[in-house]
Amino acid sequence: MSSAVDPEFTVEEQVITVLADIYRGEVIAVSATVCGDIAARLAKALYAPEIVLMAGGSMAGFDCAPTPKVLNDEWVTSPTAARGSDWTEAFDFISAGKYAITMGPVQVDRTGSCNISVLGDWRRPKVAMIGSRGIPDDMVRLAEMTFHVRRHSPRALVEKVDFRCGLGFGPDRDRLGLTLGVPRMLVTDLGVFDFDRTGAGMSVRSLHPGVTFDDVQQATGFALLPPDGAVPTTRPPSEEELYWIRERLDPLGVRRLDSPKPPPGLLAELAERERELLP
Amino acid sequence: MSSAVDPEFTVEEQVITVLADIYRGEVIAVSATVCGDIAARLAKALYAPEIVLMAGGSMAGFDCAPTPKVLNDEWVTSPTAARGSDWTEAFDFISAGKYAITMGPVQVDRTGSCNISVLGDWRRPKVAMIGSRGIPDDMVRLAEMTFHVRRHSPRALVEKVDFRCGLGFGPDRDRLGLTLGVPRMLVTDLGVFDFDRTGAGMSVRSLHPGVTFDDVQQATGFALLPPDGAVPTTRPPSEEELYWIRERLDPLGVRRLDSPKPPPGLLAELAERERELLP
Amino acid sequence: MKKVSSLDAMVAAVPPHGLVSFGGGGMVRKPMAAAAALAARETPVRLSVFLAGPEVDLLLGAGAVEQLDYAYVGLDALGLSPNFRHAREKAGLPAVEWTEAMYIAGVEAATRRVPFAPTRSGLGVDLMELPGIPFRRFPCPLTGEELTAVPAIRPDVLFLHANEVDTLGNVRITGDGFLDAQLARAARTVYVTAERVVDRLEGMSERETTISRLWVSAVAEVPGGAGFTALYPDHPLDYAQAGDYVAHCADREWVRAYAAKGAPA
Amino acid sequence: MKKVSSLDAMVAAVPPHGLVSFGGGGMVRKPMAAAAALAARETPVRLSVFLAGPEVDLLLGAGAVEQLDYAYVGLDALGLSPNFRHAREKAGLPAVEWTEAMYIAGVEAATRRVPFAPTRSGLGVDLMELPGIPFRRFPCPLTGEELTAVPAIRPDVLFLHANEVDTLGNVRITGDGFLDAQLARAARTVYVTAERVVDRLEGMSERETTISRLWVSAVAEVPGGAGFTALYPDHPLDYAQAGDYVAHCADREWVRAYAAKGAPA
Repeated sequence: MSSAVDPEFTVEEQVITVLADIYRGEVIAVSATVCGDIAARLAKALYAPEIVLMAGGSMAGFDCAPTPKVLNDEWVTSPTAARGSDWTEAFDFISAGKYAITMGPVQVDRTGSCNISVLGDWRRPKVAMIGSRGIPDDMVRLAEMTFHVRRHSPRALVEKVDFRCGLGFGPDRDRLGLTLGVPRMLVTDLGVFDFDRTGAGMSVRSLHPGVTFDDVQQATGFALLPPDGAVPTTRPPSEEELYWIRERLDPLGVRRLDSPKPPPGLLAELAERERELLP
Repeated sequence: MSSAVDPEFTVEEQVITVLADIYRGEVIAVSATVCGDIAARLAKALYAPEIVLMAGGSMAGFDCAPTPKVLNDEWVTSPTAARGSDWTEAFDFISAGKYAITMGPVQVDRTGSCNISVLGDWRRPKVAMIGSRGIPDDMVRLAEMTFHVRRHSPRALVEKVDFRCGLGFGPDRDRLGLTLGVPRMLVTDLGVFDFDRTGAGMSVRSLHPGVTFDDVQQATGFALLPPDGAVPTTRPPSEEELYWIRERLDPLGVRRLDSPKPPPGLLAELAERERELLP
Repeated sequence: MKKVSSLDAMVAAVPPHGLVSFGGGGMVRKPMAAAAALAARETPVRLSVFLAGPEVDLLLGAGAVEQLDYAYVGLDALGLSPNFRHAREKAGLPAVEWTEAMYIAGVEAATRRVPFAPTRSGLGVDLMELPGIPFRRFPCPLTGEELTAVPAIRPDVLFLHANEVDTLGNVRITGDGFLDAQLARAARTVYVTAERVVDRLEGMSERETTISRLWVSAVAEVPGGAGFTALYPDHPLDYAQAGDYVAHCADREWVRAYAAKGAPA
Repeated sequence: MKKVSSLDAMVAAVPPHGLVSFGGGGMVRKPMAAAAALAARETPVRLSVFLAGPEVDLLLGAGAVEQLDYAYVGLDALGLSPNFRHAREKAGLPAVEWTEAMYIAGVEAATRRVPFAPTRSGLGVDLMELPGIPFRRFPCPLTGEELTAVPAIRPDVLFLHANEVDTLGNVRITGDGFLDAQLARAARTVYVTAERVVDRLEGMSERETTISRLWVSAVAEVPGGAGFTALYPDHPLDYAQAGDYVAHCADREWVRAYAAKGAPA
């Protein structure tokens, strides 16, 4: 490891180290966000070598090495795969609780319900997004789900989601007797959050360096649960983590796509730069 | 082709040529009997190149060339396979009606019902055989089923099967509205037979050379439907067919296992002799 | 039995108002040439697509879709699907939102030729609360547990784009197979465009998907048939062309001209 | 996570009266060493086996089976299973006869973690008329069509024999995979004996089956672990040894001595 690692870090790097910490045991680590994807690679490299990575979500490239992140992961990562799999087996893995998933919801509410389907009324939405995808499936199958919201704002952290793709804590969950698919935690650009298991609300687990409770409350569309004493600061990335993120796992800086304000033209820049890495 | 083919033929060779005639179109040709297996190879070689063969039933060796028959087919045939498949896909093929199957029932009755499961009462059988296997599945999925009984006798051709693995024609079928899985024909060492579509009984389609109607009636455990005029003789194998069977598809004579009276020690002899053919 | 045909013949055989599906997923291995040819025909069809991407956006933009079932619609890193947004937000497109597991179960029900499949999905989420959905909660006939019944998904026509096919119709897909192999077993007619038509597929690895000729109706050599979407290992996603598509696809005249040209290789 | 263990440790961990299953089919790739070790333990278990062969005959012959579910029991070209015959004809072994498609559907229900699967099988045949069967006719909750519900098959322990495994538990089966890959997803515990334990599996072809380490509990190197059954391409069926087994297996003392020796390589 180089001793010249710059200890200053971006919020994406902070988020990656938080998310790298969640993996234990022989699970498939997947994420809907770039930071979550890099976090899984970091976990495999440093903390949880037993986890399974996929080549950018490709079921053909199943059980891969933690290679550098690019936009077209299959080209770089698939050659390290242990075997091929398919989408039928993917959902058998989910049914068996063998996934650990970091989602990137557009809305999360105070109970931990989440939404990636529509803004407004589903029947004539204000914004038709991508559909519920696998969240309802994950929700009744996996023990826990993790959320990563790139930009903490009152539009993302809402009193009540417009459409429930995943169900948080509260009377609805209790009535159904649903014990699986509970929100494990939420990571944003401001901090790390927990959901009360009765559905009473969201509390702050830690704040990223320089962020205050008031900052977060202002950026949240509902009242946060009052902190129980002083709110800790999120552990900053270690030098080793920063080295791995910057030099080994994301040398192109694909993680900047998850910046609260990505620089314009970044996707085109990354597509151009990664050509050197593709075979 | 050699011009020195001996035009004398065995009953197994007769049965093979009858069974080779049933394949049309892009179907998977499989058989529970050795003669049926060789017949599928003969059909692919001469009449129906579009059919799919498997390496002795191996789903890994799917869509093979018509290689010589041995006991351990995988060793000889698998290397010619176009791809691998599995047992889940096998039953999707069956569900889609893409198999043509020749069964080897222990009992067939006058309606075309068949049995490979038990003799006697299922709960405490006189003989526990192999179970119904896939016959009930084939019966509700495939258009037709073909039967090959190695030794025509009153114990094989019975008034009523002890246990219905497949359902023949008659009121039970009509009541269920079952239109699939009908008995296409029965081939035995004596002749080729049809089942009346109302369940009224079995008729003779043709008799193998030298066999009389009375011979067959004596060997059958129920009254045959009276013949409609003179009963034709089964078409004997052509020289080309005999050449292919003897020289190309079954040089070891594995077909003798389907003889009405197989020579003692044949299995051991074949196992010994095929060693030369295995890689 | 040789199955080599042409994309024109395939598209001409799609029944008006028929249920059409596409292989691939999101921005990966989408049969863009087939979708363009279908869009150029301007005869409306119904669509049922597992992970819909620009092929569905294109057909929506051409006004050729009268109903859409999906488990996802989007352009991955390039954002939401502009024509899906317009169709849902402004034009009242009839649509059914499936979960991924429910969609897979529906396809597998079709491959087994049973009318439905039981799943545990759907509990506690809003897509089960929408009017007119084809899903129903029911008690397990053996244990009494409440489950969700999803109907079989049996497309009239499925279009796939593959790396390689042989003249008999065997298909080789390198990289993620998505639901292509299962959809091929479920659909009534399967049309495959491919980069290459060869005499015999050779040397497949466990990380490739093959589809038996028994499931395939016809194949056509259409190099570049995945358009700007990624086709491993032939070409990565072309972000420049994809960005150009996104910038213009809200313009119906542009979409029609784009479809009429065929998918750019 | 290294998963290398021993056959002794595996067999010791099988719960008494637990539901045990075996991979392979008929006279092909049967985990004979595992079956012999389990038979030598003489603790009764329940069995559920897709295509049962000499491994089940051996356990029946040792008196170690208290219940048997099967879609087939037999020794293929070597005829009926002598100890299955005895158990069914003389000893009143509790048994359930499945069809092959119903058995596959039951295993797949378990892999999806749903309590049952719908099939079309069972219509008009006698195995649906037996007392105490776990199958039931029911109306499709969507269309009303009559279907057959089969229960999920979820073995406590599955034994497989494979050509090769790696130390992490990835499994490579060359030749017919039978239902092994599906059973591995359905079972609670999966034990794999293999000809070879290697550091890394390499260069698989489409005609091989691999099973992910995520489904595997432990692996053990047991060369010859398929006994006299066929293991492609390592060795064909040994007809001489198989014939010897058939000639003696009705003798319980002989069976016990045979099991105590372990499967002959």
